[in-house]
Amino acid sequence: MAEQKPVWMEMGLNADEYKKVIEILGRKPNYLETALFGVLWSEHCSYKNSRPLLKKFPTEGKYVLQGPGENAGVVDIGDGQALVFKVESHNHPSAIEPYEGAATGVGGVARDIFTMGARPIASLNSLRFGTLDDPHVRHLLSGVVAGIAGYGNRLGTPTVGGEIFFHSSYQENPLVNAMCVGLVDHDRIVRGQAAGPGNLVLTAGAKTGKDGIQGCTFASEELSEETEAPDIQRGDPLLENLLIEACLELMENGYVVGIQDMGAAGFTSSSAEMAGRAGTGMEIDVSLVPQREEGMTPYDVMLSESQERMLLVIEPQHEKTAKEVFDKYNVEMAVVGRVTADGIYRVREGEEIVAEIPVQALTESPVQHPEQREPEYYQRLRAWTPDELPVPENCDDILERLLASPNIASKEWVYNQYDHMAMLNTVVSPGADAAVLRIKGTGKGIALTIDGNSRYCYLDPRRGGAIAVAEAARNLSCVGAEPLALTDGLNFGNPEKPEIFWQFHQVVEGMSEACRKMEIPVISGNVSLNNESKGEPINPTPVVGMAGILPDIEKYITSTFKVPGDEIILLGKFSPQLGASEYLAIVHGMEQGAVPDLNLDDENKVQLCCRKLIRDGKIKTAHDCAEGGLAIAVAECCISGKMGATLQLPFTGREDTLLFGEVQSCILVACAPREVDGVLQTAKEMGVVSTVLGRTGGLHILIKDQNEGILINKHIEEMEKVWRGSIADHF
Amino acid sequence: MKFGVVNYPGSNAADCYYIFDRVLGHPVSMIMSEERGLDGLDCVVLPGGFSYGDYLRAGALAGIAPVTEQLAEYAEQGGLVLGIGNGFQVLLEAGLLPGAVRRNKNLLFRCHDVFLRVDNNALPFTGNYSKGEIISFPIAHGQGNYYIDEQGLAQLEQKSQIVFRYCTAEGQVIPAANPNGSVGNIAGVCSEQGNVFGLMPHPERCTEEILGNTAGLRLFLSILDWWGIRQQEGVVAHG
Amino acid sequence: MFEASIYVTLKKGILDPDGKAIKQRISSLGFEQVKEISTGKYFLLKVNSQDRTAAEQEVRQICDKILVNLVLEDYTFELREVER
Amino acid sequence: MFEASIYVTLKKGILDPDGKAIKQRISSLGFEQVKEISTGKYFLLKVNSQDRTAAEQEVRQICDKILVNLVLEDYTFELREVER
Ligand SMILES: Nc1ncnc2c1ncn2[C@@H]1O[C@H](COP(=O)(O)OP(=O)(O)O)[C@@H](O)[C@H]1O
Ligand SMILES: [Mg+2]
Repeated sequence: MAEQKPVWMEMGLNADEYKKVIEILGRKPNYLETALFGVLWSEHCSYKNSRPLLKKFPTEGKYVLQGPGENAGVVDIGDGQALVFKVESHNHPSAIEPYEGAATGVGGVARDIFTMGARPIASLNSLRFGTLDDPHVRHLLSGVVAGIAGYGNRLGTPTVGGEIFFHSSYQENPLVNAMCVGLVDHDRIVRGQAAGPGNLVLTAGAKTGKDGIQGCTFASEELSEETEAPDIQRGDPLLENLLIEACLELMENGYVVGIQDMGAAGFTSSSAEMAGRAGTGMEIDVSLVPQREEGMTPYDVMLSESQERMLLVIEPQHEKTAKEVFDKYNVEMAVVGRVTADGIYRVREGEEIVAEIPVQALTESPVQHPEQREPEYYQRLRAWTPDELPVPENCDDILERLLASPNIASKEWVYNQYDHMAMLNTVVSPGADAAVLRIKGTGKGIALTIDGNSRYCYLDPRRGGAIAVAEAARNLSCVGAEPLALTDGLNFGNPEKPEIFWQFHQVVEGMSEACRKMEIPVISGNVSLNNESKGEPINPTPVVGMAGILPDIEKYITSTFKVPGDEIILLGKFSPQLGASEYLAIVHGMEQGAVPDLNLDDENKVQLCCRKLIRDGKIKTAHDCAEGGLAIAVAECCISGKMGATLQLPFTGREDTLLFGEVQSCILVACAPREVDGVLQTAKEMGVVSTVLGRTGGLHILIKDQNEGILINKHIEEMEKVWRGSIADHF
Repeated sequence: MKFGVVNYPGSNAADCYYIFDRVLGHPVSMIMSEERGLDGLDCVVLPGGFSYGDYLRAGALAGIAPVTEQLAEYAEQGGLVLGIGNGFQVLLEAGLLPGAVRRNKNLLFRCHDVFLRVDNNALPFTGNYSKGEIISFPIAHGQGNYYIDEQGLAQLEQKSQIVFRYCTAEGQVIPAANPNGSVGNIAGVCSEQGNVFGLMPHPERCTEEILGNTAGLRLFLSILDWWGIRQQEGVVAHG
Repeated sequence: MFEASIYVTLKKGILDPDGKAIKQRISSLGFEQVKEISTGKYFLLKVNSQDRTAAEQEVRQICDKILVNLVLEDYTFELREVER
Repeated sequence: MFEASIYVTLKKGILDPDGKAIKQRISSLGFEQVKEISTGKYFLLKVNSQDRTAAEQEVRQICDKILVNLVLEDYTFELREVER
């Protein structure tokens, strides 16, 4: 029989940490205190492994009103308005119960937004699954999508964008990263601070149940056969709706000193973090907390992760008003404690003190510096060259196979389940490079996207991380928006493995470099580690959620070809390569080679140029070249516009490389013939290489090489059929 | 003309409110579901969304809210009632319109544009469309699969209570154009008197150029035009 | 105190999209012996009443008014006396 | 032929938002006597089998694999022999 583990180990502390706890307290912690340290010092709550890395991100900039450290970041969009946004992962819960796991992820990140005083106006999500031939993966996908829809649609917030990528490394470990964006006036921003000793601490929303106890310690552990499923939490979107209205009403009227949702580690983390930020102490009486079940211990109450609960700090004279507002929305509220001046986190059960710890000790966990090592595969895989690779006979077939790859195929089976129109702001719906929303009552708009290529990040984490930032920004530029700031979701395997921590470190370095060069600060984010099953890690998966501004909402464009006879021009230096491409993976079953080069100066220039052309009204279509290369980019413009195109590629090289090789910093645009000279001139002035490729028109996509040899000749309806059906046909 | 938009918990009432207030620039008030606040209104709109989370069944819990009980009297006296999406479901649950909805045939929530054929343009809500005209509105629902028994269907047809049907871009009413499995491709029905109208598609989501479609604006303009004509003719308003 | 178990089923002849999907899954997983499946709802309700007739009436009202959509659904229920 | 009545309920401690919302509305309608309400699912299944044990096993498998989400739900069932 296995030996009984000591309590502190059960609670996720290591021996050093436990020693530190005893040192801090000057005595041994009791059971509850051990648990509080355990959850707050878990990676999930404390970022003990990732904090030193996250410090590398640039977090300041001319638009930033609030960087990382609060419930969500805030960025200025002019007119005294600001956007609030953040990404949150719900990977582990979604692996166990896809519907509720994803649903509560959507609900959780929405709470992070409205706690800042902002009304949520858009949701996005980034999903990773294994391959669709596996029935379990299909079960996960349909459950996750239904959960996002089930909760998000009920919130009345449109889900306007997202991304999905399928890869075997996610077979048992899907990733569900949810992003929420809110709108707030500058003078209405509220923070998660328990300021003002003597102020009241209150809870509002759902009763506290026994669900999800210790979910965050769990989230910081690997999924293994033995992992015992914790009680999964269910969401109540109706209650969340009412909470949003009630809390916003209180905040708009200035009654809230500080507020935070009870996410991971519930009561414990929200209360300790709020006191930590304000430098105060806090006293809580668990017997005052409304409970869903009988016989709950202080431990249960403090660690429960029941959904739809908020912690608020208000001045004592506003208690009655708060009660009235919550009553009006039929939301339960209770005063459970007060802010103190002594810097102590004190938990009572009635008269009895059940835990007493200095706040700072709880919120400032010891940092860890895990070992890192370049993995063996890294040099080997990137040394690959396509010399031995046979050049394909029939590129039409390959185009079709790529269009049918779930990574490239239409995702409408997914996003048609999301209400993407609620609130009447959605100008560009899902399916485009970026979503565009108008801001009512102003002439401006915003663009939103979420992106990340984990194959690139596996093969070259540093460049992959930089590309994630560059691509997200490029997507915004393609609709005409200037990038403002980003939120990141960093998903990796077990950081105690030196190779994993190396990946993590490299990704952060790459992202940071791109952020600096592109002047796009990080204002919030989330880290999800230990995404492994049976010891196999996921591919390193940073995702970047980014918001941009369109000063004039009328001046947006999309990636569809609009009318026959438009000229098609490529902006950017065209140097495609087969390494790390979707083509190599799908057609040749190989994932290797060098990741496409990224020159951030060129990237900046191309994006600036594209935005200028859009602003000046010179181009009607813009689409970036991404997975699947130039041929897929053209095909996508054709299919979505139900319009053919004829192109001649004035380049030399292998046919498959020209058509399907992948490249950074290239944007395909289309304009009226009379604008061509102007477009080329502008590009030249801005230091951007540009190449005229052909014209829109007809019902075929026809691509020729420079000697008039036909590389691709395919009817757009045929392409549309495979492209639209690929994912839907699995269900 | 005074409009009221009913705000059940979980409804997207702000969207309909915005149409009257900002797009049409017309007086409108927000009516809370726990009150009986319909007095003095000329047209009541039940908006889309998820009233009471659509728990139990879509529209079921809203169907027994105090304001909905008053709505029955209001409709009885000839007041205009428009139910959009979830609002339609509420009208069905409250028995103000015949039939019921089930989950969509493919069990999925669906949000996209559809084509509709206007079968009845003689209502206060549809006067600006022509009969047989094909228009496009978006849908966004998981339970829009309209059901009515054969006898009920015959009666709907006979009394011209079917207002919109799902169709192809060319106007064919065929199963392929049916997004949810509704009997007879029915997208919207009205009461025998024609003063209560409910539909699954969302006219309020297509009233502005910037959002790409203005087909829905004409539905709201129809109501205003109908009212204007009635005023000219000196018909006494309800209330 | 009485406890009511309420069973709600679709009326005969009304297409049941959930049931159909479940039947398909059952067949595709090889359970050939399953001939029919219908889906419904199940509610458990506690009614504070001394008197069976009153409790029964209350349950029936609640079903008619809210729990059941009589256009689509039928219901039956059982009532048991229970300790609170 | 056997007929199974299957009752699926939420596990203890799992939130039942539907039950909660129904309860609130029922109370506000004046059904003060209703003290608790929980929601579940109900399935009727016909299994073509001569033998009760085999039928029982089949039903249990179908519940575990398809009808019931064992993370959130519990179930019980009753089996009756019926004419086809
Ligand atoms: N990868 C990251 N990049 C930037 N900021 C981050 C990152 N991960 C977390 N943060 C910031 O750290 C704070 C705590 O985040 P988190 O623990 O995810 O909040 P929650 O308690 O809502 O789960 C937030 O301000 C968040 O924006
Ligand atoms: Mg938070």
